[in-house]
Amino acid sequence: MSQTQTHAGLARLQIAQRVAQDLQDGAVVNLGIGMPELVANFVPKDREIRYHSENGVLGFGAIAAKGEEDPELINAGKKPITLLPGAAFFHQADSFAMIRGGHIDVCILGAMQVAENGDIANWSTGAADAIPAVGGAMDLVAGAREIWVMTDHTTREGAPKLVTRCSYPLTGKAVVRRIYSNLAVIEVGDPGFIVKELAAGVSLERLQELTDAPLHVHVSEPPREILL
Amino acid sequence: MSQTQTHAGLARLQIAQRVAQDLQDGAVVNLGIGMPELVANFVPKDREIRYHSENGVLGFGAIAAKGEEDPELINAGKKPITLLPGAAFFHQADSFAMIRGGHIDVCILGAMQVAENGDIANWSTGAADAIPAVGGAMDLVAGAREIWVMTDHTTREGAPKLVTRCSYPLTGKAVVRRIYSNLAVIEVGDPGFIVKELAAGVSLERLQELTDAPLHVHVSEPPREILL
Amino acid sequence: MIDKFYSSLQAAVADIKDGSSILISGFGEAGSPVELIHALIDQGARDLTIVNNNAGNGRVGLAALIAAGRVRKIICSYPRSSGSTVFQELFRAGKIELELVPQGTLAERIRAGGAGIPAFYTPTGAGTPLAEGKEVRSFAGREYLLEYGITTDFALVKAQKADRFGNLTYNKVARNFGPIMCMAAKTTIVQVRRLMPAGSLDAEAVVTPGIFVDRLVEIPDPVVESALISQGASYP
Amino acid sequence: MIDKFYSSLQAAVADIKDGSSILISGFGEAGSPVELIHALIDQGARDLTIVNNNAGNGRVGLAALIAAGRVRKIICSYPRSSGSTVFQELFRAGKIELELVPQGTLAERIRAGGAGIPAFYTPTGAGTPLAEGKEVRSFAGREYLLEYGITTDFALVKAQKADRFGNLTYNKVARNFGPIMCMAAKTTIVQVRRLMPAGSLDAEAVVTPGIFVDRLVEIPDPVVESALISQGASYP
Repeated sequence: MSQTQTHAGLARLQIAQRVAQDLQDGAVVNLGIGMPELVANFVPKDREIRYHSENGVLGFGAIAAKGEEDPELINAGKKPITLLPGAAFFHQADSFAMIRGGHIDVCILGAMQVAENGDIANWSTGAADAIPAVGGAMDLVAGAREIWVMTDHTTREGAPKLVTRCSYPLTGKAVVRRIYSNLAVIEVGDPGFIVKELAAGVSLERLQELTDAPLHVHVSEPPREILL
Repeated sequence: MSQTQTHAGLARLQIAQRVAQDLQDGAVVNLGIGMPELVANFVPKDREIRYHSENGVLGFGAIAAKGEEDPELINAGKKPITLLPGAAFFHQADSFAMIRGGHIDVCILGAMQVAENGDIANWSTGAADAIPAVGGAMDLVAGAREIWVMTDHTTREGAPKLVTRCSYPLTGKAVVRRIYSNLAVIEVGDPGFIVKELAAGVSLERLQELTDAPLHVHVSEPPREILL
Repeated sequence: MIDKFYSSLQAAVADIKDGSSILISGFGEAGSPVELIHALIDQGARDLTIVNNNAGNGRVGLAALIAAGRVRKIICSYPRSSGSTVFQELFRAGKIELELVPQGTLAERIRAGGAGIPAFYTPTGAGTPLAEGKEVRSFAGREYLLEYGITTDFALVKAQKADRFGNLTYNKVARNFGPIMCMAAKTTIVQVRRLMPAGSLDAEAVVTPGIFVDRLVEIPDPVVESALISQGASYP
Repeated sequence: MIDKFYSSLQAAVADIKDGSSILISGFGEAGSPVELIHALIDQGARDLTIVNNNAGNGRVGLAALIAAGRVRKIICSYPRSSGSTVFQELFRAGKIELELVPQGTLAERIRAGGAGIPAFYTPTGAGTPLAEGKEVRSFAGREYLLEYGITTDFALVKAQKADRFGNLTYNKVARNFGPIMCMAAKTTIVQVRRLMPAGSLDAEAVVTPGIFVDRLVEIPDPVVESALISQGASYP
């Protein structure tokens, strides 16, 4: 746990809940490996979200309860899930036809780094002895209509993940539209990182200290506080 | 009906029966539009043949009886068919994946012309006012492991269909391995048309008169007579 | 709540504009969405580019759309039909454009379009007149043609059962182009025989997942095109 | 009579030679044909090229095959696993070759191989380090990479039900790479939970038609890989 998380900011489940609040009724949403998997636990009232997992299922629900796990019903992060009415299974070529063909409304990915121009790096540190592992991330950034990133604002060591320019090998160029971190909701656009919301107890100054690129605020629209 | 058919040679159903005799147990066989459709009515004793139709079915049986027709269960020639146990339906891209991907053992096609080098023309006369219609023929000649042609030996007007060189636009180059006509069974190889069998009452001389390319016979293996 | 069902054919096709490109399912009459096509005739859009395996039968369905002069161009594999001269007459009169595509190439181009693949290589047609003007490339000593993915503004498809999410099953060989056409259009409109309650379709047996479907209309007892034709029917 | 069932795992994998290329189904443990892989370990073939989404878990199944030193090269999208260091150690020691392929490109390359498509263009990976050495081409102003179809000598696949013709259904997301891998191998070997009488599988719900399947073995109660791993099991 990082220092920032223990002092202020959202827990992982709270970030997931906050992301889900922005999903529109009827949206088809792919959930990436890691923290994004938690989003499936939160569907806002009066809305239906169709969650897609690239390993071959559309229409799944929350993570399976203890004792209800089925090793042949898992998400992209290999966690056991549950099904909702109207679910469908399909093979990998069909699943990635959905992704590459532009049929996914929103994809929520974890990230190692996001740059202010929307570049994302989430598959390899590029270190000489790193085991690179890309999975479906490059297909998702190439094909989904919108890419949102869900991440801790900094690494476990406290280094910024939101940067001027990614130092790790890229997954995709200029693709990220929004970032949901434990500290803020940030839009990625012109001129870069635009702060929309701040978690309770987090100041803009503190956020800037933990971000390796200039933060912007529309004067007419100061950041709101995240209320869950 | 041509002169040759009324005098000697096989009727359409007899050609179909003769073709079926050469299909091996377990073979996957695509049946082209027209005369080849009839082959599905004949499965040799003690053998199972898996008939494939490119419009999306594997494992069909004979043409449907009068009164049993289903307009949503038809073959490539749009004739109503029946199903055998173990049949499966699939969409057009999967059906042609079977064809193009080399999964069909034998494809039996009709032809307008077949040349002694195995070229086949069966989709257009190339005439200025012709309505060209290719269907799946070019995919089949490109993808099936073996192409057999089933045809009347001559056109309705009595012109040869087995020729030195096709004058009509080609469907495929050097692809035909065997020809089953109303008059003979002919292998296409080196050095061209090799007569294997003659229909009862048809002489080699008469067959040569009706063929626009030299016929060959292996001296050690004179043509047999077709017995059904 | 997600509910892709429309109460009328008219509403489902209302926004098809002049000049639209439209995928229409069916192999001959099997899988042809005749009611949707007739609604399109009533709706009036012109100058259409149609992708179908064939070019219509008799004077109903697709043949009626062509006969009404609404189709500028047709992309198909087999425009001959024993029962129809509608396409032939317009084609010979130079009033309709034809792009003839081998059936497997047509299917693969539609799937590619739906799958985000802009182009692929195929052996089909190499060395034939249909290779004219196409890029040729050798792989492992064999010639292949470069073919492009097809995407369109709309798809009109016939299916068997659907739930409100747009999950579909088909009936026998009426499946043919339906699943891949659903993938390749900006807006996919499907007529189905039966609206099923959510959760009643087996997740293992759904053929087209709802992600590929935008609008549904229930037509419990669709016309049989061949029966109409043998009665000498024409539309409208 | 057609009957693709083999009486033993041993007989089904007997002719896999040293140097063979093998597609192995599964996404993690879901869909992994562990019994077939263990039979392959017993059989002894070496110098294999394996295509799988991952690189094995624990010290059973694919990880055990790798640990046994039988795999020269692996083509996969995600060789990291929380529970296994087998691949990592051999990779860092330079004893196994890795071709890292984005998951959707991997799936499409396998499907293309099975469908007779030698190569296609995809946007995935363009502008990234995984584009290195690949042909780049623009369509409508966007960059795409040329990717090649994959075909192999064998496929080892896990499915749910089969009839003697080789028609298959799958179980939930264990379907994953199974259907496309069945298409892309010269010889496809499938372990299934249940042998069904001919005619008992619904023709509308068959996922893999028998044309793509060569050999079947019935394994009514396959091991659960994650359970084996949590027991600390290794193979052999």
